[in-house]
Amino acid sequence: MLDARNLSKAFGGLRVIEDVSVTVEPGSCLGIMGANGAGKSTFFDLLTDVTRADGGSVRVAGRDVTGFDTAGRVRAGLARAFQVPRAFASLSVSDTLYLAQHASHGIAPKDARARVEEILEITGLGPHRTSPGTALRLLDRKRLELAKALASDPKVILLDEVSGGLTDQETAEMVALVKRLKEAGFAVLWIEHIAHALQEASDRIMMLALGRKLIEDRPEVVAADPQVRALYLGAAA
Amino acid sequence: MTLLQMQKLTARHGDFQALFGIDAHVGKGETVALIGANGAGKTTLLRAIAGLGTREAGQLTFAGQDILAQDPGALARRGIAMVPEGRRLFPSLTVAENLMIGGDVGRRGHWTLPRVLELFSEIAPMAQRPAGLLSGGQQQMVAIGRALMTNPELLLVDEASLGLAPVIVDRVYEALSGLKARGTTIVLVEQDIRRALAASDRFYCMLGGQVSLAGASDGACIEQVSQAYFGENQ
Amino acid sequence: MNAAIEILMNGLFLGGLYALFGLGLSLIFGVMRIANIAHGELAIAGALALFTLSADWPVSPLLLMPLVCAGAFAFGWLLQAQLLNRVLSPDPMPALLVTFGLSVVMQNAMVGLYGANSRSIDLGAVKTANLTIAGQTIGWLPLGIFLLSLALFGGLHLVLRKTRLGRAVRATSDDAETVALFAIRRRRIFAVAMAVSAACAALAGMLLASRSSITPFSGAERLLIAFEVIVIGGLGSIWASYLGGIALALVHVAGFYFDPASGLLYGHLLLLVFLLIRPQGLAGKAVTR
Amino acid sequence: MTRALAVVIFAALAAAPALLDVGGLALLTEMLVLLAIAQSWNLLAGYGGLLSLGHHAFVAAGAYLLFAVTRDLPVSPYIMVPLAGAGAALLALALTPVLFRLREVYFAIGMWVAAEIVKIAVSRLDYFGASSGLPLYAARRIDTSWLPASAHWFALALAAGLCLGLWRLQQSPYGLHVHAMRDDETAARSLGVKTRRIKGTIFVLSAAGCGMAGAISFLGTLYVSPVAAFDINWTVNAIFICVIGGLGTIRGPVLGALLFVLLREGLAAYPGWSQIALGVIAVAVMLMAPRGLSGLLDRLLPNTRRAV
Repeated sequence: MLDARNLSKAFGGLRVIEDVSVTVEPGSCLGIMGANGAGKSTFFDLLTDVTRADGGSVRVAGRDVTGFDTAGRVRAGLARAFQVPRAFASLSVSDTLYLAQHASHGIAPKDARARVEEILEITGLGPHRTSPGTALRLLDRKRLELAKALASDPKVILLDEVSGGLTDQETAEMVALVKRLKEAGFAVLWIEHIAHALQEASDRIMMLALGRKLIEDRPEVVAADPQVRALYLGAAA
Repeated sequence: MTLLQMQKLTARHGDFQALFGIDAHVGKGETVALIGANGAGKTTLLRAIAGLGTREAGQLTFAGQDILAQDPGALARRGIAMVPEGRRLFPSLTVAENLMIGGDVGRRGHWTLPRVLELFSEIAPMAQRPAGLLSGGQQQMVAIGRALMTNPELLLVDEASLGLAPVIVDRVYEALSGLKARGTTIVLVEQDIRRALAASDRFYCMLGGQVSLAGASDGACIEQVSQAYFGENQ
Repeated sequence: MNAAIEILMNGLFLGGLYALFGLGLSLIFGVMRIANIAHGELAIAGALALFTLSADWPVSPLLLMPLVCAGAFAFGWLLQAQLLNRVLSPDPMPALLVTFGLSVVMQNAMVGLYGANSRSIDLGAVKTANLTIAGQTIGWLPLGIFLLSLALFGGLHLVLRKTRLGRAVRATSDDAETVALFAIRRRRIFAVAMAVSAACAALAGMLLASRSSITPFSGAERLLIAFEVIVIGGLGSIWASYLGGIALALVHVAGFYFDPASGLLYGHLLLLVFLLIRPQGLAGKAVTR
Repeated sequence: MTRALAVVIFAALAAAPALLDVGGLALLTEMLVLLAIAQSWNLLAGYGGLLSLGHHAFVAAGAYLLFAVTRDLPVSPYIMVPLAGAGAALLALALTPVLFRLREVYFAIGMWVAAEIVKIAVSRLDYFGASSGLPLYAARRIDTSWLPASAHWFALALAAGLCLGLWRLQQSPYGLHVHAMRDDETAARSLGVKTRRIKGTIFVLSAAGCGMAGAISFLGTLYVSPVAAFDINWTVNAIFICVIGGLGTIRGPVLGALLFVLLREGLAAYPGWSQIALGVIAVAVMLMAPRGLSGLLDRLLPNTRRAV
């Protein structure tokens, strides 16, 4: 569903992403781990053309979107939930979701309103439908990020630390949600620090270190990898 | 002797609350580590101590005096220095000039330009080059050196290992332990639990804007810490 | 051949003045990422203030120039401290609109006070005195202005590079948030930058008015010159403004020589060329992204 | 309620030629022209987030097109009014490759420089009457006694059309695109909003509005010259009207235009003072009440906020 090849990016002389390739099938989740500054969010920036890659290609559902801008890639089926929630001050929650429906299709589908209601239901944002997105609590803003991504009717969903700063129960809800997304046939890429959550939800895990792919394998293999343990829990492990 | 004392400290990060009643203290000469997952509030706490961001309520005292309402400049002159996350050097200034900015705060003491360049001998040859051209590790040393140039009583270090290769991180921590040996009080934020525990006397583990576990670093059980870190219920 | 030398020399002399003028704008843009639409009006106000002062005091206007510069310095400081520091935000629009309002107010106030007539500052004998080098007649005034601008650039260069204040200004320009950790008050640095910028504008305005004539409406034209200087030169160092000033002045002088009715047209076109093929300017960082 | 009020006001304004004397009608027409230019500028700055200091170029482009084309071709000047808008839009389109590389302050001044270039070009071309300008040759073909009234109706139609257009935009899904873009451009793009195309469209439409306004305004004066057409005060006044009234709202420029004309007529005996007063008010608004008169109205009548 998503096939990114050899993505690279350097700022000045600093290589932030070096030759990273990933393939994610429909109905599966690729977990992405790495310390702060490893380039995880930048990798998403390159996939979505928020930052233009220096090299490499991106295909979504078999279609080459390398030359597309951010909006074009969204329309091709690539949606993203930002790490730091980005809500619109002058749009209510339901307007935001309606916008996502409208913008991602170029015109609102007939059932757009019903779809917005459905997503409000799924993400538990129903009670906040008329408040501006910027007025929500942190947890609800994170939910809104996810709701925005869903409302783009994507094929591939990029989740950037949507559970950072959440409690156990909220994290468990996130895991359940990611599993439901997989069942619904989405390809999911999930950047997360909470290792056990990632292990539970992912089919494969990729570890990034200093902009390079260190390892990509099944969760249990990655968890057992001494290199990963060393990087993640500390040099003495 | 307690140098820094926090009681029921609350603070906001942007427009949402990030700290919910922090009780913690730092003794003179101690190295204290703040650990916890992303978004747990470590950086907000460190910034609150340095006078950045909005501190809302509670108590924050430094050397016995209330500093809750003071701005970062006043705190720098009182002896609180910070090595910010992402280093935040002044890229168009030379390395020497970056260090001198710290000196310009006006606190006299042990640390002078030659002594800092001696401590971090690997950046001495680059003293006249713009700081923006240095590698990440070299930049981290300049950032620490710049804070030292203010001759601080309390050094706050945010994610010193961020984005650095393990060898470089070793070098940075070696320098920090040298400072500890000189009697500098240090509060450090670190993602790498083992490294944080190895470098500190005591630790506070944060979760959801609160302290979830505190104790001496030496005997800390890694399982217990990682539970507090991730908030697992096992 | 003679024409070429004349154009080159006049361009060089005028360029120093343009550079001084652009410097003011690039300084505040570099330090606080805002532009001062009233930059041109400040120049005109400087010239008109000198006009008034020299009518009252029987000394050479040259001696009164430092006084006007000091006044402009104080005005710039107050402008930043009292008005612009209140609208600082990542959104440049509020500051832009405030300076825009100020420029209209200043222009109309000057028309009210001085009328719409054009006038020029009379420097007496200095204006016509000249010397001859290798068969070329060079006016003392343009030469003096050129040397003065060079000296001012050199002086500012030294202040920025060698003093504690200069270091603080450059650090604030790099990262206005982080400087707070080192007891540097950015609002104060901003006020210094605006004060210096206003003094540069006033000085350039007075010197320009002694070479040619001005009206209270000339501010807009002056602002565009300053803007073109910094786009053509590029941001990044004060010497970029110097290069930009000379390049723009050469084009103006040559344009005027070959096509006297052109006004500032060729300067504007040069700006377009730079925006299209070399947005980073002659020497420096791009102002576009 | 609001709709009924709007219809009544529109009807009263449409009847103005029968009710007012020559001077009164001219003033009203001028106010509507100013409102149209301000609303066009508002579209770009208040909705698109792009501040222009060179919109007088589009005013002039519209005026000159009307005068030059009706001189050479047997076209009615009335038919030329919308075409003049289209011409100004084309000029805007031609400028986008250069201007859209610029951001913020640089776009603002770059637009000004573009206006200067167009001005110098027009005042040097004999086709446009060079520096002395053009009379309305086509005046021979029409009944000039109807000119003030028809200019007024054109101005009314344009100003009302722009207000209605903005209102429709706010009601339509594309209004959501525009608002989202203004709030957070990256986030908007990440939902599939084509921000570049929206900005381009807004820029061109805003130029078209100014072009038509320019054509209408100079239709009434029967004469166009570079000095009058490329007067930067077209832009200056539009900015004051929008800032004082409230950027990014529909009623803001309406209130602003009203205040503008009142202030100017009230201070007519003291030339220059109205500009000074407007400048001071605009600066005070930016410092103390950035949402302008419209924002003040919201505070006084909180329940009307959603209406317009």
